[in-house]
Amino acid sequence: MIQALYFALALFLLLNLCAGLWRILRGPTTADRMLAAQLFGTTVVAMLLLLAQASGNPVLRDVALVFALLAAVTAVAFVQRAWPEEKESEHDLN
Amino acid sequence: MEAILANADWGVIVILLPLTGGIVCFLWPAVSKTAGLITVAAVVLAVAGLGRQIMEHGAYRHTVGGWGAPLGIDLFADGLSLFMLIMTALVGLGISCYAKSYFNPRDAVWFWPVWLFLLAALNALFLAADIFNLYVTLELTGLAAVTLTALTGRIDALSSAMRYLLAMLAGSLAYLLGVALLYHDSGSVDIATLAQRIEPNATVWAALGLMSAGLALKTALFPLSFWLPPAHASAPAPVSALLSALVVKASFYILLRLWLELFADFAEGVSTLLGLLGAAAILWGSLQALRQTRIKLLVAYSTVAQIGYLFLVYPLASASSGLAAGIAAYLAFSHALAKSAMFLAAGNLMRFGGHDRIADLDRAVQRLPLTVSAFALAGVSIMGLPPSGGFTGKWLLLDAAMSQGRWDLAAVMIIGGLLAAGYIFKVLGYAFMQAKEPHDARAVPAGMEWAALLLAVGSILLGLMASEIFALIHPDLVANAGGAVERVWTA
Amino acid sequence: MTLTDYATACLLILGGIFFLAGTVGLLRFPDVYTRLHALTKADNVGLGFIMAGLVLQAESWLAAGKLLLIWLLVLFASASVSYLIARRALNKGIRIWM
Amino acid sequence: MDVIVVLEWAFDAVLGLGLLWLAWRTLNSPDLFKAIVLFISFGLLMALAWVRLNAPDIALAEAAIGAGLTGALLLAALARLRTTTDNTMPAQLPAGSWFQRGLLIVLLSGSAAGLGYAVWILPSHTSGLSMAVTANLDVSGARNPVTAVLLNFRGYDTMLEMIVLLLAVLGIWSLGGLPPRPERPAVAVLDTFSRFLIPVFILAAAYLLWVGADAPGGAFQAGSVLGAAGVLLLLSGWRPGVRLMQWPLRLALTIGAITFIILGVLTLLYEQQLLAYPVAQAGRMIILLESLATVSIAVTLAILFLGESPDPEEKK
Repeated sequence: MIQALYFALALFLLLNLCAGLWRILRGPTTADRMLAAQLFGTTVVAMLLLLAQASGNPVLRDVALVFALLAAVTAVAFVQRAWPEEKESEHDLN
Repeated sequence: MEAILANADWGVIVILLPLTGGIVCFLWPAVSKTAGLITVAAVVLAVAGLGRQIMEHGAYRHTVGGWGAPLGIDLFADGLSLFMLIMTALVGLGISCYAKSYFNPRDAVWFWPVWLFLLAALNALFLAADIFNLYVTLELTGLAAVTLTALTGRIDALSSAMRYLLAMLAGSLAYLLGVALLYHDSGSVDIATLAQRIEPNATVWAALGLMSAGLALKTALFPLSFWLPPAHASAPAPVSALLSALVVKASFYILLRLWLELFADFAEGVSTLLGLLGAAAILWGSLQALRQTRIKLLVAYSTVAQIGYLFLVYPLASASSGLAAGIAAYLAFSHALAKSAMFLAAGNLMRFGGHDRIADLDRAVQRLPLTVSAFALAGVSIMGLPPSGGFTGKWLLLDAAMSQGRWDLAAVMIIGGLLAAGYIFKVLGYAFMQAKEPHDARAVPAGMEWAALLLAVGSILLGLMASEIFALIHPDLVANAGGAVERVWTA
Repeated sequence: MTLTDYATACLLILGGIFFLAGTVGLLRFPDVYTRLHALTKADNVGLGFIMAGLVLQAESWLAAGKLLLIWLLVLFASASVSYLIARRALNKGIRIWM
Repeated sequence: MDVIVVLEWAFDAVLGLGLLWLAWRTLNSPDLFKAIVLFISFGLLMALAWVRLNAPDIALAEAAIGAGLTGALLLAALARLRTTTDNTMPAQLPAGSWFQRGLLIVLLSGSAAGLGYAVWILPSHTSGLSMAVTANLDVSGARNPVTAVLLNFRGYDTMLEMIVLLLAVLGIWSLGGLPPRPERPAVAVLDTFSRFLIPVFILAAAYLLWVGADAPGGAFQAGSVLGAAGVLLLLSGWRPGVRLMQWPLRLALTIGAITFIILGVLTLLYEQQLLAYPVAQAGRMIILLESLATVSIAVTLAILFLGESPDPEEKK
């Protein structure tokens, strides 16, 4: 029974993630899109931990660990490099 | 000493030597020119050693890691692979001698390591007997070629290198998908094992289509040749020569190999298609070449046309597949020599006048006689006039076409030859004329002129050694090809 | 199902609810700062509950420790990154919703 | 039990459709930043897909490279594009005539259908070479079949792949690189963040390398985690000294390939076979190769992120 719960929750999180995609498409600022990607990272970590438990494959926890580490690097790269210091164009400032 | 030389594992050495040389050039940029030249010369010797072994003991096989196919990777060389290795080593040596004087120190630092890695990749490719290993070498070849194209860092070079990169990646990925399908279908990536297990079904057909399309894209078969002219025209002259002479031949070799070993028996329709595209390439490429006003673009479009000739062997292969492969390899070699000589000569003309506009060649024949001779001699082979390698190869092809009643293909070949004569005489004509506005000229190092001339002379000499070469490509073929070659000379 | 299983189920469902809240917040809140707030709820609390639920089922101390480590890493990273994003957004003059 | 089957099926269906949709939107987005974020999300879902396909090794690699480092690399590339070009977004691709579009659609859907059919009729279970791999695992020196294939059975391919990585660096350097961007000063939080995280990254890389001998992990995954540590260092404002950028850097970039070549020559001399490890030494040789390859991969990835030629005078 608890197995079914793992899968159900993983599916629920996946649907959550798909709903969050709307924010990436919509924006409006670059930061909003990046935030959505951050949320996806955490969601996938949670899904991997659930699947690790459900399938009894502890290796997936390593995958989750790597995700947790590298999501942070991507976010820092965004803030330090890809987000221009100057003011963004008008539609970004709503 | 003699025993050591006879027993040395030359096939592995041919791969490891340029790899080591490339890393040395990368670690010590100061010595890269010397180390590069020495490495290329050593590769020529190693290929000679491998050639001697193959002539004495037959095909070469090395089981990497001692596992043996299909679990491990085998290296394999027969006459065909050896012939491609010889082509790469000799043309590579000529181009290296040219590159020694061509590059300024800043570019030379990058040219030598990348060129040596390219050489290693090509050698590894011709020695591969495993479709996944072929993918790895193909990827390495493509990446090195793209890097060399972008070497000057100019905007046009960068944008054509980008287009080239995307075409290369698309080609490799299509090929890789084919490899995956074949592996899943037959459970092996070793060509010999696959040849025993392969049976025509939808999966194999899909793999055949993907691999052929990917390799045709990489070989720049019309109409997938859109990437070639800008890339070859904007690269530095020695690089254009390498790309046109060797890199496109690598993917062509894989296609030929796959056809010989795996697909020939059941893919006759595809053979016809490849032949049709080849014929279209001859006509379209030649016409485009005729329209160009710049030498390098003209030579690049001529490459598109000459690649077409290589693909004509597929529809003619069904009757005598071994012989057709020999003709294709022979044509590839003569094209490699002639086309590298042409690109190098074009590089000399550019160095000399600072431009490559055909109309402003301005009596180049008086001022750069060696270079113009090189261009003319190479042109003889491209047009297919006797006694050049181009003549023998195209004659054999024509012979095969007529004996099979393929008059259409024969007509295309003859028209292609006439068009080639047109664009080559166009260049030569302007080389004799005086331009309206004379401009100052810069000196061209003698080494660069001689390198171009030697390669061009090689393309003529190849025609005189046809029988020996056919004996090398496939010992069994001598009986077949011998008669044809003799007919060439009595005709 | 044992008592531990019930506890796990409760914790997991709680975690799922927080993830849902985070997503809804990300979609519905009006500006970067408020969305940041929603995001960290999913990161910290949502993953925290799911992690807690799974720790109860872990087969060894080592596995439990690894789960805890992953959660702490995400917690630390999301706190720092949120701070960096909010600070940069302020510097850029992105207005705060009132 | 049935509930689980249905749930798994639903999960896979959502995952597959999500992947297709993301791929399409990524290709189709005129806004490059949006495309990058979509690509990162694609990498996340792709890793999940590998998990579902029971390929944790690839999931691990996808997590490290596909979703993690590639995102950072693309963001850095975008930032450079912005400094060198004006800020306008690239125009839409030329649409082409209706006839061209129609032809393209017919051609693509035709090939897609053919390919789909070819995959459909594939035998669902072929053992491929896995039997042979399992049979020889004991003498390969590694207990994880993937590691055994990568470093022993097909170590020659891996040797060539190390050269591919090196060529990527050569390609970027040969262009002279772009002038370094004015770096933003690192804030205190970022400083603390990297100070704390970099040791964790190094530990994680060491763990992945060590676990690679008998479970998914190994040089590529460890190298990319270590490379990510380098990227983090670069992002917090650290720059390697000029001396370090000369031959020590070049040696670090090539050490993996050099080790392969030296081992290749030695095995050729003593075993008459390229990269044929003596059974007793195989384990040690694999560890050696993996550790040094990790160094090369990590340095390569960090250098790709830095994106500058080592010699500032060489700029064109």
